[in-house]
Amino acid sequence: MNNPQQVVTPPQSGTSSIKTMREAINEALHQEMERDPTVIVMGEEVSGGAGCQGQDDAYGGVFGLTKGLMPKFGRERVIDTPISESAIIGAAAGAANTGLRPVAELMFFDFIGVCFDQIFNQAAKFRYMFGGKARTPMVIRGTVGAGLRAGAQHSSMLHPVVVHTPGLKVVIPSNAYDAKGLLIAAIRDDDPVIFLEHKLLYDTKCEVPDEPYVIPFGEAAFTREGSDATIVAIGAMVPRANAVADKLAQEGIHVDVIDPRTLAPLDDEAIIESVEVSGRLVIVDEAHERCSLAADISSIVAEKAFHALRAPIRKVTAPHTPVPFSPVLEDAYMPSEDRIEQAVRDVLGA
Amino acid sequence: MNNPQQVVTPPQSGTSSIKTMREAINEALHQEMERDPTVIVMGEEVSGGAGCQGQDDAYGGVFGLTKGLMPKFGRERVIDTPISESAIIGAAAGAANTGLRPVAELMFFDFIGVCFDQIFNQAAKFRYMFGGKARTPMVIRGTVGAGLRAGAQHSSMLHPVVVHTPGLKVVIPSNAYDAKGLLIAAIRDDDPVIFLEHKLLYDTKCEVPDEPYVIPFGEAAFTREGSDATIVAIGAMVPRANAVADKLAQEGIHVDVIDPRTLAPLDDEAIIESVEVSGRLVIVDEAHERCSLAADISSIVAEKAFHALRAPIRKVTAPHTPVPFSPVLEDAYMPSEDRIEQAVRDVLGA
Amino acid sequence: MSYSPEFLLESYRTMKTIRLFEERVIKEFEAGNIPGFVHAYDGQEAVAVGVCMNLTDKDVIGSTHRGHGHCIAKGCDVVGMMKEIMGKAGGLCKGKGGSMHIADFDKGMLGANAIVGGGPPLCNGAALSAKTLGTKDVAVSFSGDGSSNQGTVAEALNLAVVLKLPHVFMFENNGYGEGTGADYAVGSGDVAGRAGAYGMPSAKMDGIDFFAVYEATREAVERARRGEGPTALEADVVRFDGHFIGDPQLYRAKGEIKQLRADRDCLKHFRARVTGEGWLSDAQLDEIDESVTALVEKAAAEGLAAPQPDISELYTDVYISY
Amino acid sequence: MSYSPEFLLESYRTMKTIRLFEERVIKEFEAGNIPGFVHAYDGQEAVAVGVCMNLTDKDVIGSTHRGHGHCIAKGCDVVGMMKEIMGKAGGLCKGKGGSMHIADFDKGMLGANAIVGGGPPLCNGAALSAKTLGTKDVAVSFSGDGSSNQGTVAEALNLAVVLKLPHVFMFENNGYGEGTGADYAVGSGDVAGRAGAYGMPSAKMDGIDFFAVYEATREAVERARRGEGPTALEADVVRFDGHFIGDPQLYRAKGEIKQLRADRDCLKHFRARVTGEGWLSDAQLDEIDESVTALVEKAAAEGLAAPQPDISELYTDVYISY
Ligand SMILES: Cc1ncc(C[n+]2csc(CCOP(=O)(O)OP(=O)(O)O)c2C)c(N)n1
Ligand SMILES: Cc1ncc(C[n+]2csc(CCOP(=O)(O)OP(=O)(O)O)c2C)c(N)n1
Ligand SMILES: [Mg+2]
Ligand SMILES: [Mg+2]
Repeated sequence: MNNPQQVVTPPQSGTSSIKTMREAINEALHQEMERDPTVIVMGEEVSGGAGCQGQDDAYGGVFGLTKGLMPKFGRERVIDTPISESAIIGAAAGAANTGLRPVAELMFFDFIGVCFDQIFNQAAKFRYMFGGKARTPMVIRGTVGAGLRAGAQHSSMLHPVVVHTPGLKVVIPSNAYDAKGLLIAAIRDDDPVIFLEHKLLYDTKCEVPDEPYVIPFGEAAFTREGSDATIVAIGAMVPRANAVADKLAQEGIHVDVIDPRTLAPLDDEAIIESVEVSGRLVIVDEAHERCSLAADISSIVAEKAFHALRAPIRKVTAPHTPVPFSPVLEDAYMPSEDRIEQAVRDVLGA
Repeated sequence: MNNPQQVVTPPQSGTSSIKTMREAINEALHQEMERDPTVIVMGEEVSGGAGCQGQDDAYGGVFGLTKGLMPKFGRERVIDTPISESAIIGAAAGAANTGLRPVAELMFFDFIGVCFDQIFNQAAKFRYMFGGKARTPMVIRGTVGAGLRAGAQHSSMLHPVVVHTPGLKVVIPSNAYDAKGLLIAAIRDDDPVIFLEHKLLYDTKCEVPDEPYVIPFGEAAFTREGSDATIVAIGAMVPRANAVADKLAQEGIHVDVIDPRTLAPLDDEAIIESVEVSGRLVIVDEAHERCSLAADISSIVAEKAFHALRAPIRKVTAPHTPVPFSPVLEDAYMPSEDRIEQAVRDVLGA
Repeated sequence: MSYSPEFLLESYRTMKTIRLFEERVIKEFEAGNIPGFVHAYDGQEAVAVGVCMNLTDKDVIGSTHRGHGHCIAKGCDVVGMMKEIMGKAGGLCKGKGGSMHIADFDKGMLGANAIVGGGPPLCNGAALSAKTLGTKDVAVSFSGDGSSNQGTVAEALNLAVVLKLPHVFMFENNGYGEGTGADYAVGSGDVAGRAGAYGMPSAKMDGIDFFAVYEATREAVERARRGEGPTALEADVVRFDGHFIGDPQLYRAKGEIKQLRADRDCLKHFRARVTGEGWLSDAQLDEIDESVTALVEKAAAEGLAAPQPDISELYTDVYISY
Repeated sequence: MSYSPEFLLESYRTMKTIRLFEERVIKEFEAGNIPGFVHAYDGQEAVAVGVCMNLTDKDVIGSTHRGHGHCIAKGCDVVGMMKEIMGKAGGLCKGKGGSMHIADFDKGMLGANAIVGGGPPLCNGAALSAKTLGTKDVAVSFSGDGSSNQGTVAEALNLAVVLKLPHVFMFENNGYGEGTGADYAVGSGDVAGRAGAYGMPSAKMDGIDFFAVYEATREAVERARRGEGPTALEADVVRFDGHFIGDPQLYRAKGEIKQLRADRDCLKHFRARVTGEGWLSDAQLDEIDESVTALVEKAAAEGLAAPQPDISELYTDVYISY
């Protein structure tokens, strides 16, 4: 967890510094808005203070991700909206069709419930339905995941829902370095991209280049390396998987930890190659287990690396329950290091 | 396909007759509304003719599923609504909390996009969030699937999205007999139930008892039996799987065809037992492949029947594309008997 | 008001094209040559054309499930449309969209939409582009009376006011959402008034009167181009056919359609007006009728003759890159 | 109007309970004893209580993310609430819901709702049950100014009119949705008027005036019980605290809160009115203050002392049967 990027090489030239994921995302937004005047940011409280008598940029996003953008780029490009998510996403999609590159914020990604049509039936399908003529270069950023005691309606992952949907790309960074490079890639991408930020990661830090850089989609990162087993983990589960890997390493057990970084496209080759060597796979996914990404990856590996598998694939997921409020229950809800460790021992023991 | 119910035994007493799935569903609604005055039906055009000068019950649902209910039970219990799906589902959920058993129709299940919040964040979570005190006995019926050249926004399956969601039960009948028994079970169930009706099955027929009967949730049906391989198929894929099974049987290859009937709860035991014997599994799912039910079942079997598997599990799904309009493309989009047959031969050959 | 003959001829030609196109679509549908669900626009031509005669190719419109008329009024090629509706190669959307998903971005036609209420939020986006990029272009969304009850439309109305977007909301009230009366489903009984209550000017007009639609839209479009924000318009129109082709329409009063076709035909109304005023002659209009008949014949013939899409098309166009 | 002393005492007691409960919640939150996101209701007490004094246990309400006041006004047990907000065993929802998900169906409290605009569609359902079962009960949904911009709310307003549902929509306009001004986000600048345009009577009132809220609601509730359909009410209120506890509120004018607390405190207003009219004495009110203080103290103490839920609770209550 100290250095989640140990395997990824940062760009060789230029300055860099320790940044939180929050700072890295904010920097990416600043740099892309600077570079490209068609990039706009919109959502609830992305500045804050609209129609109020106190300070502008009072929030800069409720989690502070868009702080400083409004003072720099003005309300015309940093647009506070009413609480109307269908209107927000629809406007972003329509603007993307007509010359802008909107970055729309869903304060909590759970709010896709009130704008899902504009995402899955509209933005995601334009290019196909319209015979290849539509371009919809938009990014939807939203906070996902449990851990902040935000209750059942503000703590979901929901990536399986968007990964299932053709036409959407889905990104979930696990650290500040990836967050910056992936967000810049997302903004420059010509397709709709869902960019999921795990609440628990905003304050995590690592070395991040100051210049803009792009991390291409569909390239997994190996955050730990070893041939005894393979762990695939996403988002906030990556640091947990890394911690388990580090602990096991002290016993001489060495595992690959693979962070796919983008869930659609998925770098299934990296996973399959690792499993071809290790023969043992644990998938850690904070979503509920049914029709999850864990199930998805499991099914891909079970099909494509069938003969390499030396033990049943183990999924470590959230249970088939809403996210409970009570901290003790919420902690038990999330895949823990203990459960991940146990799963690795299980696949090793089998 | 002549007799998809060959393994399920119909109730022993009472009369029965050949009915289409449309008739069976309609009969279930009639009988449950008759039996229980708290059952109501609501949605767009469930009667039709509201505020018009011609006939009432002009549609009885655009596919005719609710025909005859309004004349019999009146507009108070068969409620035509404005085109406002969030209001429809919300009203159904709130009514379910307070003494009614609403059966709400989403004309096309694709319309969950505009009411998804009321389904996944509200109705599905009440019981848990409220500490076990809420009861939400409601059914959401909707048409799913491709095949009617209805285009990208009216042809989705979307069951993975609801199966993923804790708190929802998900049913998809493959024939008239199951449809009636499962719908009656759904209406009597005390949890929210998503009842998915495949467009291509409405006119398919089989012997259906005239009396009300219940098919319990979580019990798969074996529509064909054989120990050489296992096919799991759902909805409109079941008759296709049956046809493949019949064709292979002529070559002496005998396969189990399992129709889970309810996707949540899922009768994974039936599937595992079958695979324990056959060692070979093909899953046919009309949904897109990523995070699909096919992936879900594959991952369950790969974990729980790992040592029994003698070949990689094969998924036969729709591609990762929206549903195309053009008939030739739409036909290529849907899992075909040819592709199912090939997959079975693949698992047998491995 | 006075109108140039070119303007009047073009308006008539476009309305007539829609009429004949739709009549041919109905015929081809009934002959089994068009798959799926098709919603015909005939009877409402004066709205699509009255609106779009105010627009350039750079202005955009967002349409509905009943979108053929909007497409034609916005300049889409009718041959490409016919092929699209038949699901053929060479269709405007390669046959992948179909009747409910025709778009032509080059013409500013942002798409039909099979989701009721799907379009207005998207048109806000186009209007936002125009505002942000300072182009002075406008967006017009078409919605029905039924669609006006969707929450997405309400949100779009409010956002358009808040951001002062150059967006004209055109509500075509044809009295029905499928088989449900607008009087029943619109609780207020007043689509324009309810939309206006979101904080924008609103107006109602007789939607079979091309000139009434044209003038009301002109004002709204000019206002939008001046940066003064959105307007809501409601056109009182008639649905000559079923909700979809094949709809038995049991919910309509006996004789209703016949009477509407006799009394409330926008094309008849237009012809009477322009010949009555002495602006155009019957002969000029007849000539257009003929050439449009030929055009639609050509569209149908080419549509029928067009090949099916290649199966490989199933997998393309999901992403620009993946 | 004249009011019985019992009525006045109960109203005051409930308002005071909300006030002290919220102040204690803020204190416990700041002390780290309450996890998550909490939105305090203090300052708006006259609305919750003015509304709910018109309701029986069989009438239902639907609430928001800022729901503690509604819960207390509807009769929820404050000890159970405090435990819930602390995530403890014995909480009204076993600690699984938290501040934003408190419900008590036995009291007709259908649930707080962490989704803005989530409640009004659900309250239509409760109203539909009342109408269908002929109970004469009513439903009241609470929404904010910000919430009034959600499409779900618009749909709910329309459906309530169409089905003539016994549903009172109470919009509490506290001037802010998070850090965005209502004047900015509500394009029309008029929440009640916009809601009324859906086809129902609407009224605005000063939401710090308990009596104004009570009377307006009484009329609306009576209308609903008579089967005459929904009403939209807008109460002009003040938010004494941040959007959430811990909000630095940089978007508010300097001194704004201080002034609101001085001039626009509904409890002070109530006390002045009832003592001024000679309806109650200061001593009677002081006595209530004391007993409420004790009650809230007890709630906090029991909340703090309560055990954590058993881990097995994670897996229960997803379904009634599965
Ligand atoms: C979200 C959604 N709900 C329902 C439908 C089904 N549907 C298609 S058109 C229609 C009626 C629309 O009525 P209106 O807006 O008045 O347009 P018109 O058909 O009269 O042109 C309905 C209910 C849909 N396509 N999308
Ligand atoms: C659908 C949805 N969008 C956004 C939010 C985030 N959010 C929570 S409360 C709130 C402001 C609500 O404002 P208002 O309705 O005026 O209520 P108030 O907070 O003033 O009581 C917002 C934006 C949410 N919970 N749900
Ligand atoms: Mg209509
Ligand atoms: Mg507010």
